[in-house]
Amino acid sequence: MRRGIQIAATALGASVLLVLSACTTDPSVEPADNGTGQPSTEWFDQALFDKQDGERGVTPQGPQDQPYLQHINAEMVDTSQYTSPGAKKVCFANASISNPWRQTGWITMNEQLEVLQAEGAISQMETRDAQDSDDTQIADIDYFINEGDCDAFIISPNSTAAMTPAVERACETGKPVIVFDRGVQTDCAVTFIHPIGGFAWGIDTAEFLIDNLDEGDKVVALRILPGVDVLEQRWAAAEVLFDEAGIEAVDYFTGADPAEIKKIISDELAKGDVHGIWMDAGDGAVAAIEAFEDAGVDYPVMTGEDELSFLRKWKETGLVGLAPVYSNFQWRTPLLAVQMIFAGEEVPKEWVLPQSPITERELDEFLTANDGMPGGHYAKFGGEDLPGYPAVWQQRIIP
Amino acid sequence: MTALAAPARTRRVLTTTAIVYLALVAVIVLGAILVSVVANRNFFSPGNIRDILTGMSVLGLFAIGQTLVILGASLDLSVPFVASLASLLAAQTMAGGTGNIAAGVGIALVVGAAIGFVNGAIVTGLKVNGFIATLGTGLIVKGYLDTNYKGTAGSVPWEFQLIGATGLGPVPISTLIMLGLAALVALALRYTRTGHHLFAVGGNAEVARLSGVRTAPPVIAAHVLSSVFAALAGLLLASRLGVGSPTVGSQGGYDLLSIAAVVLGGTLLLGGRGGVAGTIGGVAIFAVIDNVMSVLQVNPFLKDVVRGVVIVAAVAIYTGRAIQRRRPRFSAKEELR
Amino acid sequence: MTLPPPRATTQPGAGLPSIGRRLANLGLALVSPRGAVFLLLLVLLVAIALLNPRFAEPEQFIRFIQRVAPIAIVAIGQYFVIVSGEFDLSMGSLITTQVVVAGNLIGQDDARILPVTLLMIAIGVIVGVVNGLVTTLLKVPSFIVTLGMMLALLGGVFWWTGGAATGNPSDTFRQLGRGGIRDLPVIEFLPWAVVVLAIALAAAIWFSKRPFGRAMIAVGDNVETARYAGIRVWATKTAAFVISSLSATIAGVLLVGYAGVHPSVGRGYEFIAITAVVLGGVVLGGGRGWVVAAVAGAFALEALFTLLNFADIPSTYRDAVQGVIIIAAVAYAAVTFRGRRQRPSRLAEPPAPSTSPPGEEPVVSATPAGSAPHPSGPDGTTQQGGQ
Amino acid sequence: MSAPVLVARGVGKSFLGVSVLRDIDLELHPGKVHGLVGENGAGKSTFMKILAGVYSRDTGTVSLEGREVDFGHPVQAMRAGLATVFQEFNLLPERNVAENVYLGREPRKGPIVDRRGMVRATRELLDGLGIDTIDPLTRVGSLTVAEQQIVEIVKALSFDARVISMDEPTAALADHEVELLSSIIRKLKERGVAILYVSHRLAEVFALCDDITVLKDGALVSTGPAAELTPDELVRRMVGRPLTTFFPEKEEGTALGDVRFAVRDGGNDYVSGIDLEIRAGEIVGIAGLQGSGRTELVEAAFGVEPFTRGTVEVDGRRLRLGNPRRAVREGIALVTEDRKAHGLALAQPVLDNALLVIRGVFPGRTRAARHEVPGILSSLEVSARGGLAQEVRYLSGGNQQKVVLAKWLATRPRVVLLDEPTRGIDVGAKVAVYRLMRRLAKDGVAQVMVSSELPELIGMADRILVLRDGRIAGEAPAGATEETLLALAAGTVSDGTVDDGTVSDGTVAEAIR
Repeated sequence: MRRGIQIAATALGASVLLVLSACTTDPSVEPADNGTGQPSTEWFDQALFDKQDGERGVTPQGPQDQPYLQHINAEMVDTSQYTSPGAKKVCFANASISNPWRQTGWITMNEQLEVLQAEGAISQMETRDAQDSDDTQIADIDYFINEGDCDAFIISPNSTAAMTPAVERACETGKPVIVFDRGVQTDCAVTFIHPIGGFAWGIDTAEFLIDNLDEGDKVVALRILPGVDVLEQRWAAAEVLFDEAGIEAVDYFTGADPAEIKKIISDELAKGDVHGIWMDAGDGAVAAIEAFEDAGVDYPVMTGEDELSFLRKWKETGLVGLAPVYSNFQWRTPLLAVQMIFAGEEVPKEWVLPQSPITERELDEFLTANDGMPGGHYAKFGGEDLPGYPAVWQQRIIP
Repeated sequence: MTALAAPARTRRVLTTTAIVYLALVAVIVLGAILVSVVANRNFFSPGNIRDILTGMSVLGLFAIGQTLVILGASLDLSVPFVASLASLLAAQTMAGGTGNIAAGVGIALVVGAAIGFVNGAIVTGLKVNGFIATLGTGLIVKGYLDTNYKGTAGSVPWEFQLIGATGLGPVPISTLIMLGLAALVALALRYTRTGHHLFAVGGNAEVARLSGVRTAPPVIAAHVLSSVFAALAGLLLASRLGVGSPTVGSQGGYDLLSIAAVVLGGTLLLGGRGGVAGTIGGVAIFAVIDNVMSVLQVNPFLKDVVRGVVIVAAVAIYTGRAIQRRRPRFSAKEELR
Repeated sequence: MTLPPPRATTQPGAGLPSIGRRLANLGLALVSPRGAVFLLLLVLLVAIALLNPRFAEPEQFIRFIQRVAPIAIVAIGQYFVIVSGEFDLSMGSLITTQVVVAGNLIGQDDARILPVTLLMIAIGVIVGVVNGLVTTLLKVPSFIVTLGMMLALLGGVFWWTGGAATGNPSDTFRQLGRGGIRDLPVIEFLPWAVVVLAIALAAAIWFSKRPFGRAMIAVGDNVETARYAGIRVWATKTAAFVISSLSATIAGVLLVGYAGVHPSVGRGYEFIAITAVVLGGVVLGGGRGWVVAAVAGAFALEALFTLLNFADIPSTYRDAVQGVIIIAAVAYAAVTFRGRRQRPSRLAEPPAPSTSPPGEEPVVSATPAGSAPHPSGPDGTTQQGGQ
Repeated sequence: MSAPVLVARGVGKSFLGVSVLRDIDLELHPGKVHGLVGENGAGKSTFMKILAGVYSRDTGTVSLEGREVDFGHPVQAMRAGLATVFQEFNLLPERNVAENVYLGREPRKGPIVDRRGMVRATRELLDGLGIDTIDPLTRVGSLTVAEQQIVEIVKALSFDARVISMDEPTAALADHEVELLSSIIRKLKERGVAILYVSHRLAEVFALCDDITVLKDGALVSTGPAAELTPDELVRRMVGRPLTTFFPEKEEGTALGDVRFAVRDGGNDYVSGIDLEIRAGEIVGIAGLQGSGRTELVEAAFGVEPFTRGTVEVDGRRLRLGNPRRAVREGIALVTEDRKAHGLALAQPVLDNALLVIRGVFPGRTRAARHEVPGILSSLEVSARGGLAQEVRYLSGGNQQKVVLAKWLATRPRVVLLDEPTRGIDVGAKVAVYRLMRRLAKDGVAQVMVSSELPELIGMADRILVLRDGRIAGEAPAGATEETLLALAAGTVSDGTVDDGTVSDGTVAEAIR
């Protein structure tokens, strides 16, 4: 207990001393210029919906066989101010590698890094992993700003609104900032890399189900968890379309747990017929299909993801399906963008990568291409030309 | 005239808290060496110190409250959800307006206190084990959050964000606030009746009762404070995030981590012994280890392995020692030693 | 003091309850915390059947049992740990570990089923032994030990596999969780999982009646007494942890069959298991509880979730309902039992009545034992207060 | 005589229709010690608890300083100036002396607890009792039992109590500590405090008390000046039968056999130089002051805190008894001093407790033991309302002790170590324990009996070893006097075997002081 007083005294003394010393308010924290972070409890956004709907039909520009360098409706920005020779140090603030999609991308990114290191474009990449925590990622970004000795920042935000101030602080350093996957509410980054988006996913999948089902049919929507924008937008679009088409859709949160998924489907089948399954992410798709098998009823029309376990089950069962894609190859693009930026090449301000679902017609092609990959691998990972292919992905070697 | 043999009780024994801080020093020294040798960085650079202290502030706030409930022989598993709720309520109330800061903070703290009161009432009134009671209320709050919030909401004004982003030299304001509150709580435990009674109830509720202590109020107070501290942590998180978030509390795994930090700080999980000073030491140990692992870019999965091993190993070292210390009680035994 | 003992039963040596008493006990049992869970389960099942009559069909119902089997088995394991006075928070992580191990090491090669199964059992035993020995020999609270194990196991298995398993193991291996005996009368289909659950429950009942099982409960009630009685406390508690880890292993095998491989399989099972056990009236802190009730708790919990699904209640409410139920169940038990069991030496028990004076015949007397404070002879045990 | 400070008239109490206290009248006067004696279960504790506010009385009145009072809680009574020192300590081991003394009413300056004042006041109270060895800042857990007792008394004094009642304050104290307590009580008398003193130690009662009230079966037998009573008369009023019936004679056919259990030069951290031989059929008594190593000796023999030096032999075989399990396997049983802490699993039924050792150590014998246990229990006259299924926590102390005995009998032990086997149990149960010991002796069991009650040792043991400071200070034969044993225990005569059982009076007086 005596220590309590000591601590108190020390804390008091220390604070007085510190007050006397210079106050070091972080200069980059500034009054927000507009009302950042408007309440976003409603995910449907007609403008964004229309934009992404349009982007689906656009033929992307860029090298034909390198989807990770293609872009859609890009407004190019000049990066000559960053032109600088030599190998650069990149600091990567990653949200997490806590799901198979991120793990696959993370492996790809590291292979891309090796290539660029070999080319002399990048000296090293220092990574801090926030383990799904906003607070940790903010601290990570601040650490990079203060201690990282970084030439460029790559940030894969854990959440949109929360990461905005920290990304702005990184921009303040004058070094190029690249944001990818989830976005932030600022355009200070040199480029924001992402596939078309959640609404496009929702439109692709919902339209597929609507086409293959009749009015009044029932669709069970399996969702991982609430509150993640890229996932919420997928459902927001699909829900609207189902509504319009008169499809009865019920949604559940599953935590991606296949046991949970199986129970939900079993209960739904016990209640009545289920004609379609819609998923906001492919993991657990196999369990959903197996629930139909176990109940001894016909396979549903189904949308999953380009996750291999789903593709294989799809092939095996021959059900009517679609594998929407949230392009995993986007994990290559940020490092390539770094190279381009320091070379002074112009890059898209908003780098919209192509995002096209795998249809039944393409199924065999992707299955063959990804033969030997684990179930949690993503077919459109786009790393076939990287040095570690295929062993690194097959063995899932995580740095 | 006293025939009592005066046992040699005057020998100095290291207090538990001293051990915790010795361990902290050891971790810092080891970490500093690792950081400079392996990563070629300066562990004591302002940016790194700031990173460590920032890591301490949030967990520290949670752990201060957790210390109180554990001293009272209870637990609080609801803190992450209370923090999330507080961040949302504050951010929505403030809605970016400077004038609403007080209201936002007030609402968050009042709601936090109310949840804490419910926890305390369930534990003391319905005699439900603290583990179960707070697991239950935590789930209820989580259900509310999941049902009513579909993502981050609200926004806090710039002035409020300064709390999370400003520092005096390398020391973040938030850390100073946390340490200040820790000192306040330490003083409260020592200099208020409720503090004394909390130790008594946690140590032996029946003895406390027979001594005229009403056993419920200290436990309720501890739960209220625990939830208030969780709400404070939520406010700090809102300040750092700029928005409220329904998942920000659970993201950090603060429920189990804060309990681990408290036990690491030498507080008895069964209650009645310990204090805030040790807890801060425990929190600091975690923060330093996390920082070192991040600087060394340890695989995030491996980080969890290290955390798990450290928690168990540290507590094992500490408990092994505590058992040794308690044995000699009778003069006859000691004289023979 | 001469208490004129009104002798209800005067048969010498009558140590067994009479038939009438047994009947009375049965009546009381349904409202006791131990019996309440069965009542709750019944109510929930009836409610589900009302919402969805198909549920009551034997075939559907057996499917329901199949689905609950993993949770029920985990609850059995958690029961033994809790009744011996400890916690096991590492069960969920261990399930995930086993699921991933099965997926990665068995793959599609049936020849590897046996060795990998043995490996999984070995992993289970090792985890249980480590939990048990660190808890008993190093005196670290099991809450902390198993929390550390939870982090280390999950981190370790992800580190090893890169976060995702190769894929589902072979269908042969998955039969246990997914398949069953077909073409039976009435139920048509008897899932293996149901058989496994039945065996596990029978084994658990058998074990808890065995000397070792009774010793385990005694250890949970009072460690010191058990030690002075020559019981190896470390071995007994370690055995409880091993049982728990093995039950997690079995649950993992069933789940990998039922659901397949995914890193999220098993997540949160430790808290679900604790909830189930507590719903079954088992007291945290040890020494009290019935394994069948713990299993009934698992069924009640799962029935509750099923009811929510059938009632079209948004799945986000599920947590909240679980929260309310768990508090209510324990509050009910606590109000009924009243005695707080965590620290036997500090029990505020009412002073017990004196026995009849010397010269009286031995009786199973009807003195109001313990039901009210009674004057007692000095119970001169000096208590130095606490531990 | 001054006006009484406390007057009880016609106090009665019944539980569930069973009258346990009837029509008790009693007066306490300032500066006087009032002894309250009676057999266990006579109603002493109930009466004290009524005064203290633990129980409410059904009939009668209690007035304190002329005003009628009715306390609903011990603290109310304390605030009114009536403090009670209960048998079981109400102290927190993790808190310091001052914090314990002022628990529940910490002095404050404004909202702040005045720690300095609290410590000062505690020190003053201790000084007032002439205690300078206890620091108010010491953690209570590190104090000896006697020191904790003093802290309890200081706590009572801190209420500025005019009446202090003490429930067997010396039960756990060694004799020199009892003397210290007596001096404290005399100091309290000088201050004009009225003391109600409950004790089983009649010598103490005569030495300290000015008045004595005798209760029997919940009724008042007599109340009056101590000087009007002789010890014999007092005992007669208490028990209503001669003292000799307490200790049953040896059963016919009891004979000493070979050495069954032997320790040679045994020692560990707590005891040293222990040489001990027990023959089959023999009862060896162990006497000694509290803290002299009595409990430590039997715990060492049982492997709880095993001997680290010397050798142990059972039936002539040299063994290493490293833990209780080993000891149990060798046929050794230990009936512990604190049955709730070490002897029983309170939430388990009678049957499970009785089978505990069998199940834990000899699981193969469970089935057989299961059949024997009801017989053992009934031969011990265990009374439990719920029969074998009754949880033992609801049994009386005597019945609980019998369950402990049954637990060991079921193992058919060859060596039985009994540590304070009759502590806190009623007369009937005591006699049952004695009879059992005689029967075991006849069956050739070697027994060790540790007791603080010298008459019990003298009445039961074949010979008595006296421990002092962890060593055997001497041995006395069956017929030794209490004085002899005391002298050995207190170290006022040189170590060795006392043959004639007599020591000069001067030495004894010295010993007692």
